[in-house]
Amino acid sequence: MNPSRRDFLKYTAVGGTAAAVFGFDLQPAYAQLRTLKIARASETRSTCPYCAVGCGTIIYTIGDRAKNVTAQVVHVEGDPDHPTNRGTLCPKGSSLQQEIMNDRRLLKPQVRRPGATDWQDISWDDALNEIAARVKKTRDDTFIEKDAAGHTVNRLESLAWIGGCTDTNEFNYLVVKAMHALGVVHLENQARV
Amino acid sequence: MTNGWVDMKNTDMMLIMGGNPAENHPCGFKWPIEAKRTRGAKIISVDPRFTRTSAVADLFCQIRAGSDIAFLGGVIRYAIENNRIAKDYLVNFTNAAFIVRPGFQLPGDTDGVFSGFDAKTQSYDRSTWNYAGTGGGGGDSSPHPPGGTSPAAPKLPEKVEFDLSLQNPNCVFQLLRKHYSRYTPEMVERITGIPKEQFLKAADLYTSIRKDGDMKKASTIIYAVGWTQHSFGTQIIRTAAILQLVLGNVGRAGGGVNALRGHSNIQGATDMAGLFDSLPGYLKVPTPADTSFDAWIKRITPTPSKPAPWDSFNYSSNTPKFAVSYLKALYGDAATKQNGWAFDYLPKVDRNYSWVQMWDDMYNGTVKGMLAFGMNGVAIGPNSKKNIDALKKADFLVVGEIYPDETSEFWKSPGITTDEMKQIQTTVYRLPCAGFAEKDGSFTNSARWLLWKNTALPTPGDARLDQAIVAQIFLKIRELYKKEGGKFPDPVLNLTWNYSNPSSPPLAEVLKEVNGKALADLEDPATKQQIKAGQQLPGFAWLKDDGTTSCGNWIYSGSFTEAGNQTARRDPSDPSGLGVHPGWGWSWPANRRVLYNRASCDVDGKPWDPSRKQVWWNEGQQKWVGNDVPDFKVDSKPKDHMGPFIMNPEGVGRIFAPLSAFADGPFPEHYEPIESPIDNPFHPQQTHNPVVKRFKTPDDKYGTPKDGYTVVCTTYRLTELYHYWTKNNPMNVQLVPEPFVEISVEMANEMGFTGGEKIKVSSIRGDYIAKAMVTKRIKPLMIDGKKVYPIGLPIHQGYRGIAEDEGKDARTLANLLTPTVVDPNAYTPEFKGFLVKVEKV
Amino acid sequence: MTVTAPPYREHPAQAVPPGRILRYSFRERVVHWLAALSYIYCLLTGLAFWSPWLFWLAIALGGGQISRMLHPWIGLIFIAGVLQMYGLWARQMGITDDDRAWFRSMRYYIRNEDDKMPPVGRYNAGQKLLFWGFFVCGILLFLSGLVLWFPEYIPWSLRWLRYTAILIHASSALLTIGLFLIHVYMGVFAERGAFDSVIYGDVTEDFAKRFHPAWYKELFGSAPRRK
Amino acid sequence: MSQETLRIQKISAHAGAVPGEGTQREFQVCKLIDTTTCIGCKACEVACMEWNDLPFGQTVFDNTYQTMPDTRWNYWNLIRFNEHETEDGTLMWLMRKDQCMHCADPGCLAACPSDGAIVQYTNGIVDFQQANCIGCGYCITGCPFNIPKFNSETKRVYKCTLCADRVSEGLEPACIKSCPTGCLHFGSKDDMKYLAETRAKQLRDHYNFPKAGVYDPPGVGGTGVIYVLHDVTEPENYGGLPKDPHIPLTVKLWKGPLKWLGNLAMVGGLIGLFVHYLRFGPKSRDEEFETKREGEQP
Repeated sequence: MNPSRRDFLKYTAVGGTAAAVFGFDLQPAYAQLRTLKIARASETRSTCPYCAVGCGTIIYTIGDRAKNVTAQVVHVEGDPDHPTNRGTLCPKGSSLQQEIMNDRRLLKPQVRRPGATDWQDISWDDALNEIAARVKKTRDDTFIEKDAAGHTVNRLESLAWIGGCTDTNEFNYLVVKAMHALGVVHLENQARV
Repeated sequence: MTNGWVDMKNTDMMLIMGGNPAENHPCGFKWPIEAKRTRGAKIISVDPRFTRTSAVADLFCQIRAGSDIAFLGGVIRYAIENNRIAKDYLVNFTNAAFIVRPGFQLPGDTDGVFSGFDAKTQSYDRSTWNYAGTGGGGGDSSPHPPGGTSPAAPKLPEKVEFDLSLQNPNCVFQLLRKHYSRYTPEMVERITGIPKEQFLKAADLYTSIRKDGDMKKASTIIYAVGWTQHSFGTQIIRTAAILQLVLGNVGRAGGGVNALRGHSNIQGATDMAGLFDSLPGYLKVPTPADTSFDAWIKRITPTPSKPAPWDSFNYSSNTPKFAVSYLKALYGDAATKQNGWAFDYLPKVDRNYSWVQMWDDMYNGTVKGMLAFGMNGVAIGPNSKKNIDALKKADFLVVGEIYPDETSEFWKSPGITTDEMKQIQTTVYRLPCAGFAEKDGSFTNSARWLLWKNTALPTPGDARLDQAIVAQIFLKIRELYKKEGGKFPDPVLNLTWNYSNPSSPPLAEVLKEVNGKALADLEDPATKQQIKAGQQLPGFAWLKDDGTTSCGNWIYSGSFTEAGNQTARRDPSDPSGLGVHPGWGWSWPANRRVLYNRASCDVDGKPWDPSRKQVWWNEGQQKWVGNDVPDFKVDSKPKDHMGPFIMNPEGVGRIFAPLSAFADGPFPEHYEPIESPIDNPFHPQQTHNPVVKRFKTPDDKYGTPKDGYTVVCTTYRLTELYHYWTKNNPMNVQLVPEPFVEISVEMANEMGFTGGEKIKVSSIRGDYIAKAMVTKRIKPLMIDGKKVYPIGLPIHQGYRGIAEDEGKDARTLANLLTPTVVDPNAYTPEFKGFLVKVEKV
Repeated sequence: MTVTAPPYREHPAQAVPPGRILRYSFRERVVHWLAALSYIYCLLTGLAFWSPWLFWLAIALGGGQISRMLHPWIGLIFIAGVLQMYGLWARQMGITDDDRAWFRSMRYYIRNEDDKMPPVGRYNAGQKLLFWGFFVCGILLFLSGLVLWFPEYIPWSLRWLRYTAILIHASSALLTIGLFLIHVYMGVFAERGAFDSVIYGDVTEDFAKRFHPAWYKELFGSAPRRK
Repeated sequence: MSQETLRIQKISAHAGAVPGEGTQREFQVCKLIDTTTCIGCKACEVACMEWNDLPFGQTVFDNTYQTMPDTRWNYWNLIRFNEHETEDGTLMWLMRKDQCMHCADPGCLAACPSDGAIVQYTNGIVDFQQANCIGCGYCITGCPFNIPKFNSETKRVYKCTLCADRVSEGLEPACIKSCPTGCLHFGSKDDMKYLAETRAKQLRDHYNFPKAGVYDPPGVGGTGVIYVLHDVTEPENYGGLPKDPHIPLTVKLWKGPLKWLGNLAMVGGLIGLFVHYLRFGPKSRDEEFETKREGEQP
């Protein structure tokens, strides 16, 4: 078929109309489309683990705490009721979600054996048994009952505990309790430095 | 902090020095800003560089790191010379009127040391550092006994001589004036590098709140580790305390001396005695010379020492109750009156086991094993190389962490070859722990508020709760001792561990134990209130020294009562409007929010400023009442003249710190940092703190200007990053992608480099490579006639982190540079103000 | 009417039906339609971006995003066409004295009184104006279009480039629209045979004689006889 | 018609009336940024990234505390740091939170050719609706503050939404909530203006900043983000805050006179040609010039 001028114009017009009628929505949405991502998340009140202002935080996690949900954090925000921070957070506190949900987190016990050039995995039981045995051996080998002057000292100088900045009061108490029972005197904490 | 975060909104004037709260405590810094906005308060920022705090300050002085005592001493001098002192406060609430023994000498009178110095042992015989007076009971006022103070050490007199006119040349006030009369503006300029006019502006502005002695206004001093991390750090804080006592600011809303602690719970760790030199609640550790429980108690329980007509509460006289209750909490039925409450179970301490010493002991082979939980000892330093070398010599290291860190990977730190790695015989266990959101428990913030947090989600992967790991290790050890026996198993076997889930103790149960409970039925004879055996105690007033109470930490008694967990309270109301918030969490001691608040009133018990009423004497009720819990004996009539500083045997604030309170002097004196560009202008023959000792391993080196180390370097944090932790957080790494060194434009021009170029900063101990940030915010200083370049570097990078693992970082630790030298009182390392040189890479 | 096919000089390879003259070679026609179709696409999408009242055009042509994505690419095709045309025709598009005379007597052309017009070669002055108009506007559209294509790469300090580009792009497009309308009107409606010539390539001898007498003379060596 | 539709008072490239215009009583919301109490802590930057779940990007140390030179499509909120020395040699470290200003008369919206891609809610928030965005980048040209940023993967433009999702639910924007010092404040435009003027007066009277003032540029009809500056006469010192921002003149010409002239010319041209055809007709009415092919009927 040889198209004539009229045909040419006809086809063009029909094609355009067809495109407009079929397959394309002519009407864009005019509405506020953004929705509140924490609208139904669970809220947990917590305290920021960084500096000693002790800002109150709200940790928003997915799910409504139903049994079949593994909570994961979707957002962290300041607690507006907290008298010190009144909802504010600093750039570290504001990024706490990344601290909680971080692909660099350690997920399994590891051990580096003497002379090894890399980590190897170890079960919790083995790790804890080995550590307990080492602590006991060290204590039995080096415990000092009396000093040169004959005074009772009952101390263990060969084991050190260094505690972190984010240890809770209760954890610190447990540690001090257990370490004092072992006689540990090299007992230090981030608080010193 | 004597006061609190919110309380800062009540201030009229702030001296922010040795701290950079805008950078490091932004959310607490809202309250200084609030004071500016609502009260027209002013901020004076004194810092080695123009910081984020300086950016909103009304006056900035660039000081040389480590010259803070000279500055503050100069301000004390200015206040005294210009009659900007709180005369009534000084006479009645401090020991200004106390007379000091005639044998006492100031460093100005000698060759730069106080009387009693023994150059051979580098220590003081502190017997002349005492009040004149008569009598003298037991009790040592020292907070830190590891010097091994013997029971025969000198005591404070029971009746102290005094002169309320403050004219006696040997009274504390006159000694203070004499001591600081040497701290002239010219001297301040020579030492600090702050031009005289600028210093006078600052001194005038700060003391302007006490113009002509008017007591209405209050000013606060805000500091952080910029003061503590010096070989004379405690004395800097002492100088600040003296200044605040002279100005009558302590105990008042908007006043005080406010330490901003840098971590979420190092206040709690200190309260809980996570440090070798105390027991929970700041009970003093027993020494070998304390041969029995009674001997220990006699030594650590002070008796009053005061002018005869005055009264002193001497609250520390209750020490026996706290000590017995603590031992009952630890050992339960195994602690009996007969065995001195199991006193033998406590390790006895007569030397320094503190942080830097510990690494030295490991380096020298004493320490064989280390448990590090959430503590990155290699990165934290000082002198990271020494810590790495020490770990190479250890038998084992157990690291509990949530991220791979420098300490657990010390054996593959940069510079160690595979062959060398194979030589390292240390076994390292790395245990995955829980993040903050996965644990409950309480933190104690810098304002002494205990705040409970809740568990939001489970631990990821195989990670376990920290308390479960420690409990499981301890129970396994106990099991081994039960089975096999061993050295002195008694404390291990008898330690109380009565938790509903022993292998993962619920932290609420632990807090209950810390709070304390009645072991027998108790009755208060005055009020007839009864507490049944097994019930939680309402507070430390109920503690007994007869074994009928147990309490894990007396200052936390009241935190978990029969009414429930007080640290979880969430009543945000603040009826007084002073930012007290008595119903939010719980504050030690006894839910008091401002310490020494009795000093907010004059001698008659009327508030200095009626618009900021904290506590006051209610004549009708015949007791102290107020918006805060009175930090005082509530029924002590003003006319009895009981001192407001109830924890001191004197009852008053110590301008002069007698006897063994401090190792290095009863008044603060300016000494140079251990690495200093100049000799001490006051006494060139005694440049450094005389009692500071150096370590002696091959890794312990100290640089001098003669060796080419002439640049004064200081380390600090950035607000974008948190210590060695957020380098694992992609958000924060985006904010500060690379390490940098802040350098003045003048220095960069002289050395010929521009911003963004890589440079090498070297101390005698190691090198640090980072990019230069050339800035106008640091300027060269004229120190004692010499041009000195200060530089500063943030500490946050290491060799494990997002940027580090991507190879975007030179992978050097800032603490490779820092020296192993500590403050002789608090044993805090001197991270600030050491010497380096700077080169192009 | 039958005309013997004259000797065909320029394009001996192309067969032309008897009585007809080859006006546009295959290459010329391809280039013309390349430019024309791409121009029409750009015109339609451009009009869509020009006025909210015509934004439906973009939607009809596959949506705003597609239109925005293709507009510059198709624009490149258009520009390629324009450059090709330049190569093909620029030498023939020189403005001569005849052209200037043509412009002066354009009113006769508008009134269809073509016999009062000066002799016209292969292209009349109007067509030359069209050519040069499209060429110049095409270059302007291309340059300003580049800026508009990647506004995110223009640094803030060179933002005047963006400010200028939007004005230039729109103005030159408007000019081409004027030219385009006249061209289409002339080619499709006013000058019967012209549209076919750019499809099939050939015109009748009469067409050549009537509208492009000088061209006819050039081809056949003598001026066409007036009818 | 949903309430959300009614909450829109301006729509980009929209033919005809806007359904929400003048139909709601909502007050205009406003951010107040007091640069004199900003410590440049970047909490707002992080809060923005976290709330909006924006992906992290690469940055490079550039001799400044400033996170990056400019905002990005995935970084809507940037503190600009400037070390500024006053005439008397006093060093000031100026920090300014830079983000969308939510102009009352938004240049981006004026320039946008895509129906519904940029809208202004009745509370004054200017929001990009990426579903309708065609990626032409005209908004980049229209904005006098250099705010909209193009994502070359998605071919869409992004910027601060003033947390429209939060604000529409009655919450404050994420950056406002996070700000530790309270240098950021949020409320009605009237209240924020009052607060800002009060603070500026305090700065002038009590803190020795005689030129302190409020930045609410009239050239763009006022903004939904206003600043308190130490020296309102020199906003350029705060990382290039324009002194008197306007929608670019050429954008105005293009969207104004040129549009009407062009439309007139096009419609006029069409009519003119049609009339010409009616009046004069084709140059030749017979079919002689038209091609007749074999098989076709003449």
